[in-house]
Amino acid sequence: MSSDETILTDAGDAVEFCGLSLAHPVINGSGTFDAIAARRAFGPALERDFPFAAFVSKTITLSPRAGNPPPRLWETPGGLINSIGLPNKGLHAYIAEDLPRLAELGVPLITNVMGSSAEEFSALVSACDERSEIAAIELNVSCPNVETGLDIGADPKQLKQVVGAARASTRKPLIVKLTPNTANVPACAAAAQEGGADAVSLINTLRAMALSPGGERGRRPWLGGSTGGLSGPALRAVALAQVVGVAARVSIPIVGMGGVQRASHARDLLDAGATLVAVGTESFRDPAAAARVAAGLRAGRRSEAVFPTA
Amino acid sequence: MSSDETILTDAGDAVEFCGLSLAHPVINGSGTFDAIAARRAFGPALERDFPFAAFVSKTITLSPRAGNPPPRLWETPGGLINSIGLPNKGLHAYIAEDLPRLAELGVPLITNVMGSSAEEFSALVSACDERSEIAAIELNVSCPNVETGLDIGADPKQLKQVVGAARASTRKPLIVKLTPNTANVPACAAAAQEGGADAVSLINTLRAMALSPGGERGRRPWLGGSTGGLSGPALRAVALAQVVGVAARVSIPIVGMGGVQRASHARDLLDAGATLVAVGTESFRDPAAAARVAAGLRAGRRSEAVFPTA
Amino acid sequence: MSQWSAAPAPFHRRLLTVLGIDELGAYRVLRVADVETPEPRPGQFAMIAAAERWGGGEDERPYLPRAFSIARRRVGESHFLLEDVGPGTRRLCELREGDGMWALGPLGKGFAPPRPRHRAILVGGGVGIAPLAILQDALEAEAATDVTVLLGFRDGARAQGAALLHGAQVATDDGSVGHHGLLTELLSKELYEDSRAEVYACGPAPMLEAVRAMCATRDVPAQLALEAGMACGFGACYGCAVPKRGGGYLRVCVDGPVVDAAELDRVSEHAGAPS
Amino acid sequence: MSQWSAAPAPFHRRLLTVLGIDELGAYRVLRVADVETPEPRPGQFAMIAAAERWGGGEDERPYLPRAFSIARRRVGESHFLLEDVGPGTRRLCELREGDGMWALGPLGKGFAPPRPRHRAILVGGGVGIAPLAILQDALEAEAATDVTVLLGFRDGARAQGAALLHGAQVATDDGSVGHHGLLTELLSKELYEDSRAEVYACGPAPMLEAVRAMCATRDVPAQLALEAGMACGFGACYGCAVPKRGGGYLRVCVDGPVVDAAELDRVSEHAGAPS
Ligand SMILES: Cc1cc2nc3c(=O)[nH]c(=O)nc-3n(C[C@H](O)[C@H](O)[C@H](O)COP(=O)(O)OP(=O)(O)OC[C@H]3O[C@@H](n4cnc5c(N)ncnc54)[C@H](O)[C@@H]3O)c2cc1C
Ligand SMILES: Cc1cc2nc3c(=O)[nH]c(=O)nc-3n(C[C@H](O)[C@H](O)[C@H](O)COP(=O)(O)OP(=O)(O)OC[C@H]3O[C@@H](n4cnc5c(N)ncnc54)[C@H](O)[C@@H]3O)c2cc1C
Ligand SMILES: Cc1cc2nc3c(=O)[nH]c(=O)nc-3n(C[C@H](O)[C@H](O)[C@H](O)COP(=O)(O)O)c2cc1C
Ligand SMILES: Cc1cc2nc3c(=O)[nH]c(=O)nc-3n(C[C@H](O)[C@H](O)[C@H](O)COP(=O)(O)O)c2cc1C
Ligand code: FES
Ligand code: FES
Repeated sequence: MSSDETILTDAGDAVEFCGLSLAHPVINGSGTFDAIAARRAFGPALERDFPFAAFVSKTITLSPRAGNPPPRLWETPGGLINSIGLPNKGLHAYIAEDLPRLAELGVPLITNVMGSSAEEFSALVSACDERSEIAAIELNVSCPNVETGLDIGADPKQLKQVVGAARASTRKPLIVKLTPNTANVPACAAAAQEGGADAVSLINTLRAMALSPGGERGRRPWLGGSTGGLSGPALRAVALAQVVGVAARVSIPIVGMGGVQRASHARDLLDAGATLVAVGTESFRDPAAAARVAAGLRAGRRSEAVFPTA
Repeated sequence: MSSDETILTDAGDAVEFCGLSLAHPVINGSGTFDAIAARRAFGPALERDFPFAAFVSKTITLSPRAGNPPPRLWETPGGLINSIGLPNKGLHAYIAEDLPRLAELGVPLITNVMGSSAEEFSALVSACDERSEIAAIELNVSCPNVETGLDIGADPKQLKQVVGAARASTRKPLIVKLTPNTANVPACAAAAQEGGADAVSLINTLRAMALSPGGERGRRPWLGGSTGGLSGPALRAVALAQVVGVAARVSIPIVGMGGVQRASHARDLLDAGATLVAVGTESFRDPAAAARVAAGLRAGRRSEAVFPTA
Repeated sequence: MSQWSAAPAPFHRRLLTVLGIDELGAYRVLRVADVETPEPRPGQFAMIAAAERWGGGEDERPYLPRAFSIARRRVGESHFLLEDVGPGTRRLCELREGDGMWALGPLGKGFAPPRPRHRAILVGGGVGIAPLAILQDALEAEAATDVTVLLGFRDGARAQGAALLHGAQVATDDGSVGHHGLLTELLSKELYEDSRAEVYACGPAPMLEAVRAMCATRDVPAQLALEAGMACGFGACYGCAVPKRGGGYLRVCVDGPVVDAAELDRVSEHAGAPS
Repeated sequence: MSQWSAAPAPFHRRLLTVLGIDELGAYRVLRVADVETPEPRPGQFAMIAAAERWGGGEDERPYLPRAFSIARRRVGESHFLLEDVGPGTRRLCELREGDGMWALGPLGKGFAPPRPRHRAILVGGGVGIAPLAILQDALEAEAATDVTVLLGFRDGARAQGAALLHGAQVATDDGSVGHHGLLTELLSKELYEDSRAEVYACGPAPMLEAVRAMCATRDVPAQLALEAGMACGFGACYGCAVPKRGGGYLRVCVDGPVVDAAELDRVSEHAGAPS
């Protein structure tokens, strides 16, 4: 399994991923860490102790989006439903205002983009291709198709076409963030690979919903966006199953995520075939969570070298 | 919403479902309660205090199945992964040995069956059709298609055909237990309705996995069946979203389930459009859980009548 | 550094030790040992969770940390005012001396100081009085400003919370203590022909909106400490959105919790304290 | 009703009150007030959970109740022997006098009495000694049978658990107490040329398998108290499967936990107590 390469890599924690060399295998899930806001809250310690080996932006769209009306959050048993609605300042402001500041983080930048069509995806990707600050591009294909209402990424044919269009627009490493809300995730991963993806990342959030407590006795959806996406420990076992399925199907590297709280959870995803792991919701509980995970993996790896079966 | 009928029904708790009149809207999820084993453990109190308004059998197949090798269980945050493997004594022994004893429960019996083809499904359904003890039949369509490996129920076309075959073999109420592991659950519900289903039930478990702790540092799947199904509170919000989606799409009644622990969770599913709710994993924590849920709904309904907005 | 400027928060949650928890009518005052924290600015908050057994309550919750105003600082101590409204606050109310508690912070924008020779009117509703306590401490450290405190509560048990501040005029919905009626009735008296007034308010959304509207019509500058459901508290999740003037949303955790009333068209339903 | 026949369990989990929890070397003995419970048959178990904060431990667990042998009955009391091996047992070890505890049971098949004039050899490993304590009580109530007790532990701290029974010969893996070596070495001595022996065993899977094999070769009847991961404890989930002789599986919770050694080809890896 690719985890063995990870384990046996000479440079201790360093990992090779799509031609990028990362200090360790832990990055952030898109949309779960705002480095610019964090810089204001935590000051220079942010760069000094930056927990992620690469930084993934939240999803960027062509035009600015305000996001969904509140409430945007609902807590579930061991999980969180969010209906944030991908607020972002749009491609051009992102490039003009955010990129220069993100470049100061000193880790490779992965820009996550979402379009509603192959054309939009290639426009976004071409714009990113021109920016030297951007090391790799991640495609968020969980965008609903205007006709079917289903995620573009839920249908292998459609997905392959979108990825193909993006591929044609850049030579930078292309990561496809798969949707978990479909019958055959490995087939979608294969379609992404055929379309020219250099890697896949999974899992995104599971479609979920909550009704408003009290008031009209829960008849109204609680979330301003009506439905939302479930993340956190509650879906960790679903993520692991999907990563195992995808690893068996594709040869490109995998970024595994979903409910990672501790090194042992990351270890599971790596052992299941992921090359990198991403920490998302757990960063909300502790902004330094990913640093704990990376340190734990390091320790684990050492002890592993010493006691093969420990 | 159908919940309103439920609320305004004259006979207090009684609910009409596919021509069956049930004492209240709470039944069991298939495979989560073995009334015959429970009779041995709890004695006559089982019938006296039977918590379910109808009893759903575990999935019955044509030939006997031993089930998966252990371990069969893994606990997750607020959830349970099972890889039981549908052990059952097969259709004929079920009819000969179990049915007569289940008939003594004094509630309508719903027999859940699974085949690997339309032919198998119609054979199972015809056999059930002949038995007066059986009030309704539930089709478990989460059986993997031999070619694609996907659940038969994940593909609307295939599903409609299977349901059609079953429909042709019985006049008894036919419930289709949808799989949640697909992109477009409402489309599958619609296909079931077109195929002739009298009702749909959802959600079944989410595909999930766990790696063995310790030992080889988690490289081996923990479950004897390798992958399993996630149930319990962890997926309640996913179930609610799917029930809302299906209610918007079909006109036949819905049996909602997934993580129901208390009356408020059942209330949410009813308000989302379900006519009945099923309690599954929570019965493991307390065999009388469903009775608590039904009592809570009753109380809730009363107070609702008194304070419309309370 | 002045008490009005905030130093950055440590970039990790810190394990603090509970010194004690005291009853204050319907509320609890939680005291934790907190030496190395940067001095918070009045109005800042922390994200808090019990170190043990955070979870396993109603509906298998809580899971995420919860946001609480830093109600008071004493040498080496931080104080929080708690109202039990659900599984998270319930668990925190169970904390006892010696228990561990996770805290991230101080976070967010605090109150801005009043202009010279102005009069600060502190308007607090329910558990929303918490940030006004540390604000009162700060204002009194600068004898310069004179301070008026108006607090409103639902009932007598909650009105005992008024003891967190001093010299407060109190209003209760049920008339059990002080003025029988709305806090804004007290406020309008205070604002009557006072051109030096500046309002500092925190409380339930309807109260904040009434205060905002009253101050707007009378051109009285007002700072409002907002609340919102939060997952992170440091700008990462975009979950704490509140509609801002002229469209779009602000993030309560980083653009607030204290905002200038002028930044809002109105205080929306979900932007206030539990009531 | 005789102590060897089991009455049905109440058809709901019952809220019991903790009377106390005592240290016993590496183990804890949990005592709960349990008046209305039907008298358990030796070898039966209960499904147990803390009434408060069941959850929020390691990996946000526990969620499901846990299975524990009823280790002893005293008038109006049930006793359980606990070993902390994970989040569920850890939470139960935290229970204190007055705390609430959910219990469902007594559940499962217990031990069958020895035949007249036979000699009962009780063989327990680690926390698996629990059901042998109540069995010893029952056997001694019938002076008829004579009883030999052989207990094995990993180390000295665990060996203190031997005090739960009396007159026990002890073996430890590290030699810190009693015989330095395997429990089965003690057992083979006892079985030597004794045609009246009947074995009652509970412990880790490898120990149970060694006992089963030894008894099989010497035609000594043996009853084994098995364990397995359980979700329900009353036959509902089919999760507690253990391979049985001639193919297929038995459910430990309803076909066991006590089985006649002859029902198994071998004791499989997951069918024993934590070790
Ligand atoms: C900046 C700031 C400062 C604050 N300062 C204080 C303070 O000083 N003292 C104080 O007592 N409180 C304070 N609060 C409020 C406090 O954070 C909340 O009361 C607390 O988070 C409630 O958590 P809970 O689990 O107890 O209740 P919850 O169950 O979370 O319920 C609280 C409210 O959240 C909603 N809700 C219900 N269920 C859910 C769910 N599953 N997911 C999401 N929302 C749900 C409902 O509207 C409910 O009324 C502050 C909040 C903010 C944002
Ligand atoms: C009939 C019966 C009687 C018993 N009697 C006693 C008794 O008297 N005293 C006593 O101390 N114990 C007894 N046990 C064992 C006891 O039930 C277990 O030790 C307990 O369930 C462990 O729970 P935990 O949460 O502490 O540990 P867990 O974390 O559940 O770990 C226990 C074992 O389960 C596995 N495991 C680890 N993680 C998971 C997971 N997420 N999901 C599923 N499995 C996992 C591993 O093999 C681990 O070693 C008995 C068991 C049975 C079946
Ligand atoms: C609040 C929130 C916002 C998110 N925003 C995005 C996003 O903008 N783009 C995206 O591809 N994924 C987004 N995600 C999904 C995460 O990147 C990740 O796939 C998912 O949360 C599972 O990981 P976790 O359980 O560790 O959080 C978001 C998740 C959360 C909780
Ligand atoms: C141990 C176990 C066994 C199950 N067996 C079946 C089964 O045989 N047939 C079936 O249709 N569903 C089966 N299910 C699914 C449940 O009926 C139900 O759809 C699911 O568990 C969600 O409900 P819950 O969260 O309340 O458990 C099983 C679930 C569990 C936990
Ligand atoms: S709470 Fe997460 S962005 Fe404000
Ligand atoms: S534990 Fe559920 S069947 Fe045995």
